[in-house]
Amino acid sequence: MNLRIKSIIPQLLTLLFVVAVIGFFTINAQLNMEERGIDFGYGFLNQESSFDVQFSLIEYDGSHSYAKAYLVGLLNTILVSVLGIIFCTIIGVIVGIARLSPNYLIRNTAAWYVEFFRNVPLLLQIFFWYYAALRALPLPENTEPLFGVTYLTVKGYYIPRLIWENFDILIYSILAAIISIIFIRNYARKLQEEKGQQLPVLLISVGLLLIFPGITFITGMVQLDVSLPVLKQLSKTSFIYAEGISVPPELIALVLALSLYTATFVAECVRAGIQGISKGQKEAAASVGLTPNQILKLVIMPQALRIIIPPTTNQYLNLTKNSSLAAAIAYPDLVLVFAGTALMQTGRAIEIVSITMLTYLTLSLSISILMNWYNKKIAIKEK
Amino acid sequence: MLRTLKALVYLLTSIALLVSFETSAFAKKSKTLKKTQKMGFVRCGVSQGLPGFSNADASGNWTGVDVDLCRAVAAATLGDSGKVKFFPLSAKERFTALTSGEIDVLSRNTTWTLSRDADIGLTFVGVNFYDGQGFMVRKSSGITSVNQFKAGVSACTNLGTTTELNMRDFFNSKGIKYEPVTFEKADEVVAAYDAGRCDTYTTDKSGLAAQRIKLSKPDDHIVLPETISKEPLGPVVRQGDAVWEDIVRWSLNVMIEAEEYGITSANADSMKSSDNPAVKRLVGAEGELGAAFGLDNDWSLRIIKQVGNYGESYKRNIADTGILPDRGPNQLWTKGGILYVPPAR
Amino acid sequence: MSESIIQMKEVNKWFGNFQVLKDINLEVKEKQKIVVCGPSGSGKSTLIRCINRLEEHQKGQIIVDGNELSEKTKDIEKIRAEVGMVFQQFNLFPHLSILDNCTLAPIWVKKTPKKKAEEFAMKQLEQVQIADQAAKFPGQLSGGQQQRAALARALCMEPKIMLFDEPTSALDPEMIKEVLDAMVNLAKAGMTMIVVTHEMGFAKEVADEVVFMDEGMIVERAKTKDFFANPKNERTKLFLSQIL
Amino acid sequence: MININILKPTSSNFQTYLYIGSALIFIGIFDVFLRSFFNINYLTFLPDSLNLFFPLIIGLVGLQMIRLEYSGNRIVDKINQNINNNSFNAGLTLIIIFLTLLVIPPALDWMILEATISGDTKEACVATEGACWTYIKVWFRRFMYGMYPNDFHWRINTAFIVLIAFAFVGYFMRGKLKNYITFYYAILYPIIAFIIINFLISGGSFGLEWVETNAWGGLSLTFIVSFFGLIFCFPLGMILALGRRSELPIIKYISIGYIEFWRGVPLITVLFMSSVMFPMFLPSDAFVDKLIRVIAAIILFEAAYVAEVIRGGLQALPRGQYDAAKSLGMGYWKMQIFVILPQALKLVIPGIANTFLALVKDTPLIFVVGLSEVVGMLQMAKTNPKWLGYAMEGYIFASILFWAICYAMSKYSQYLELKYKTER
Repeated sequence: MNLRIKSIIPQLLTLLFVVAVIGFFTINAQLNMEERGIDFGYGFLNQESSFDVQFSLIEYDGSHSYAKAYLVGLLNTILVSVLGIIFCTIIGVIVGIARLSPNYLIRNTAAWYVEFFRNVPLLLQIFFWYYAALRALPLPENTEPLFGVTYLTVKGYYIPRLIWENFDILIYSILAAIISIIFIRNYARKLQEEKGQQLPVLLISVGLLLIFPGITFITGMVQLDVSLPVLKQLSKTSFIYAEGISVPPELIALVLALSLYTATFVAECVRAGIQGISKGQKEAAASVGLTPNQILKLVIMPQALRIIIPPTTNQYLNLTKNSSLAAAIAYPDLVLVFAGTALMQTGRAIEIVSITMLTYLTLSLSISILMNWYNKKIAIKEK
Repeated sequence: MLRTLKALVYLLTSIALLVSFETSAFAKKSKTLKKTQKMGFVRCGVSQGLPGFSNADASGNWTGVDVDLCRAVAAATLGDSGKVKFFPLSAKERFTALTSGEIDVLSRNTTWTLSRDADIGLTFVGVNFYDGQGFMVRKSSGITSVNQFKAGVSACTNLGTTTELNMRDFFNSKGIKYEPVTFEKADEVVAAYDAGRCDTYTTDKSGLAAQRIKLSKPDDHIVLPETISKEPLGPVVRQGDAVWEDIVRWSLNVMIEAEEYGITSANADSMKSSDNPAVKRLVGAEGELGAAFGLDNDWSLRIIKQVGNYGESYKRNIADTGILPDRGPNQLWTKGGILYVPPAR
Repeated sequence: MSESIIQMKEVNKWFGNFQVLKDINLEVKEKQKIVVCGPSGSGKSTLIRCINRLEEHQKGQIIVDGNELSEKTKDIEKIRAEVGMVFQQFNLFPHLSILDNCTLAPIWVKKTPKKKAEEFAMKQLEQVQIADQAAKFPGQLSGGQQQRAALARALCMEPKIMLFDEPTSALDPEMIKEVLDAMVNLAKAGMTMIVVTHEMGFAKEVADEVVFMDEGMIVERAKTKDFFANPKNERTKLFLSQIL
Repeated sequence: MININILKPTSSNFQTYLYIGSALIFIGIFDVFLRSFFNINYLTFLPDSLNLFFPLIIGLVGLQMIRLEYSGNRIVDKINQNINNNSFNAGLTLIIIFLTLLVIPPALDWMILEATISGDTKEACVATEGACWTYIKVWFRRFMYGMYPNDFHWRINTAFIVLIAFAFVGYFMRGKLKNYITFYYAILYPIIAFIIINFLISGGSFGLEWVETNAWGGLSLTFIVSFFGLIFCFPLGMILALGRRSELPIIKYISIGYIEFWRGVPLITVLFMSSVMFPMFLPSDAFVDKLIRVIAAIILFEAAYVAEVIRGGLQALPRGQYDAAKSLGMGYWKMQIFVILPQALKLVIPGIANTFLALVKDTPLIFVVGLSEVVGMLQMAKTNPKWLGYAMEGYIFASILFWAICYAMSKYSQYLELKYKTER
């Protein structure tokens, strides 16, 4: 009895405290809103937004609703996060391996990179790339082509646009290739189990992925045109490149800064993962006659990935959250489009900020739940 | 344990007290006024730096017509035009700051629109500057009219303003595809335009004029003649405090009416002996105009003496600084403009 | 029978400036069981690690089953597949079950069908008496069980030679016996074995010859009985007096 | 194949190879040196692509020629071991050396040789191609003190000196006083700090003029925000960590909810909420300064991260420690304070240091809600029409500044980690 009271009272008090704090805030908010004639509700989401967004992945203009504007922002956030994740992984893996290189110069260059980029605030790096580095680029009319057909200018990076004909057939052919790969994998496994023969599954898969769409090209079912950026004069002194795709400098700066910054953390994860595997594993694998490639594929990677993946996912999450700094350099992400312009036009601060926060919260919680599940699944079993 | 319990009870009762105090506090006198007088300063939201409207110099002294309105309210309510605390706000923050109670007056070249007035807990109290949206381009571009814009043009502007909406209407009506590049701070917009990120910079014409003289070589840029919208700019207050709303409204009206009757900061005192009862009312020599707001009778006199009339304010901040020497529509109705305010009586 | 399966001639090796192996000459015939002993740091481990080229020697010749080991040796994996090794720290792959540990190399190196490999692996596991643990993961087993699993893993490649690098020194006393028993069984089955160990009881029971090393040199090599009965070298005597 | 064999040295002919190899490497490096420092290229007679790659090829051949294990020459051995172990590494080595050579001259030129630091206006910089450090010089006080009035900068300086002095007091606590060291740092010091900052920097009494928090800024604001952030997020994080480990379900789930919420949202939205929306949640006549609200938001936010770090430490402690403490008859709080927390905290020092580092690196974010610490002041200075076009200098200056602070912090945490590792 005594014990139960001892455990109930502190819980009750904490609960009361939390309820009181939340209650205090909600009551105040209600009173304030009532007094100031503000109503609360999410009906505004269906209203016409009547503002344009610089850059959108889906069809959008001001005649669409605020809900659609939200979607535009969310997709832009996802776009920048995905690009950032891809690049930070590439850089991070290279730098992480370089930090373990036997070459003194490479090791130290990598270490220097990590120490520098990790210790400078991300916001400063974003500003640097956007306001200092990309702003120093030439105007479109003065730009020398990069790789022959692309143009890096102060107004953006202009790249050729691909124009597909019968794009759906291409998709079907890729789908067909994937299905046949699944069949071949199964067949290869059976073949191995029964006869011991091993098919070069990876090679066959890549081959199929090239051949199937390739056939559609050769037979002329699918055609691809490239429309190159062409200099277009808007007025006496102002030019742009039309016809191609324009990647806005805001996106470039953001992706650059996010991936260079996050890569330092990924590199440390990779380094820890590789260092976490004892030399004995490699020797044992070698002693039974596995080739270096097989050792890497069958023994080192499966173990290293278990160490690397969880903290790296955390870094990916951080990158996604950090992409909200886009608002500082006019990249139309969720925070800028929705918690910025839309909030401004509707004035519904509480509703919009709560939706924004909830979006990020859902994103990161669902990924971390997925990660926990994955970690449990791959955890090396011990006593 | 007992002690924590006591503390909690104390906390809860204090919260309950606060809440009950809140509900019973519908006093006759303006709550905002009371709070302002208690704090000893007017909390006024202004821009982060727009010459002629609200701009701080290096030592933190604010000037501009928007700032003068804040000062007028302070002079009326606290007796001293210096008792203002300025909150520099971005366009994005301004309404939230006002509705949340961070500031009590928003005097930040804000356009009066129906949806803003009706929908989001704001009340516009008047117009202190009639404006319209325009475009600025580099002179070297050879563009002299908005009709010369071509598809693909990129336009820099402020985030979350009516400008953004007007721009869309304008380009849509012309059937031109354009690239909007929006920044939160006006300075960033100008810097982006200056660096060649955008072909044109669009905002209220007064703002263009003000920003143009801030540029390194103002003569390299021109403001195109066309005006694409109506932009009545004026001070805003929160909904729900009618008396405070009146105080701000009439602080503005008094400044305009003072100009109409020729009362200036220099001659305000001597005007007490004027023959015109309207003038006498304005300088507090006749009638009881302040009583309605819970102010003394000298409130309007203080505004005129400490801040000056609208004409003085305009001349000091906008004309003399070379932003817009011509008053255009912002001239009294008696002189061909559209400034017309209800009589103070 | 006369042909030696392992030949080491004038083998030298340095770690930086430190010479670990000095002019090692050693021949091992098929089915011979040799125990290598000596104080720690004497180069015993390096010696046997040179045999499957986990360490590279810098001077001299090592010939394993007719193949010379050198930089030019291609397919070192083929030689390694013939030479099984058991390590002091077991070195089982923690992410694979015991059975998968055993079948990994047969499947990938010898291209054995999975089913066959598994059958064979189960046999080997039965030999070392841990068939019931096949589905478990290394982390779930005791040290002795792990070491026996490691032995089974090596045997699954059907090696011609087995190398043991102090297989019992990381084990608790009660587990040493179960590992040694498994090794004795293996010896009785006729495997060529080189064992680095301090277990002199094991040496007496199975070894044909004992090699004593000190400071990177082979100090003494003798038939087991002679070695223990009347060691010739002073250092051997000292070592034996300390260890027995 | 034959080619490579020719290039391969043996111990007999090594001397000759060494001379030729070194000469080739030297020629390669010298060529790049000439190209980048003096813009001279002697090889224009070669085809373009060969001309470009000539130093690399010749250097690779040279390195190949000196690659011999245990050559006996100590320097060559070092080179071979460290930067020349195979052709791939040799190539990378050369590329890094060449890139360094190519980058140094322009960087040096821009940053030092052609740079200007004289004068007080932009005009001083117009003539040169190099960096305009005049810009930093003119704006230096703003970067350090924000819009704080120039005449009162001594107040900020004094306040920080006094604060640092008080921070060292604990260092000299000896004997009986030593028992109160935690109390001093956890409770007394924050109070002292608040009083000092309130009276000295904020002013308003003792004849000191009141300076609004609006005017605070620059590096001093960075310090103030991080300082209070660090001091308060630690105890809060500790309580949350204990809460999350608690056996009482309500406390546990409230803690989990709190931690997961704050860890799931970006700081920028939290700051926005605290700076413009929060007054909506207060009684209409209450007023809390924006700076305080922002600092509070940062504390609440970072505390969740600190809590997770501390929880890691608590989890790492063996069960035996809890059992031992319980067997001595200690209650929950006594056990935590005297047995568990001291050990757990030692374990997580590097993690906490990393969180603190993150906090310092997050302070520039207050810029988005209108408070201008260094980065904010930079933005302001950069968009000042009189100084347009010198963004690069400003960002480099701020990067070095932040790098120095954060690097020092991370090195110190590594030192602490090492120290406590040996003590265990």
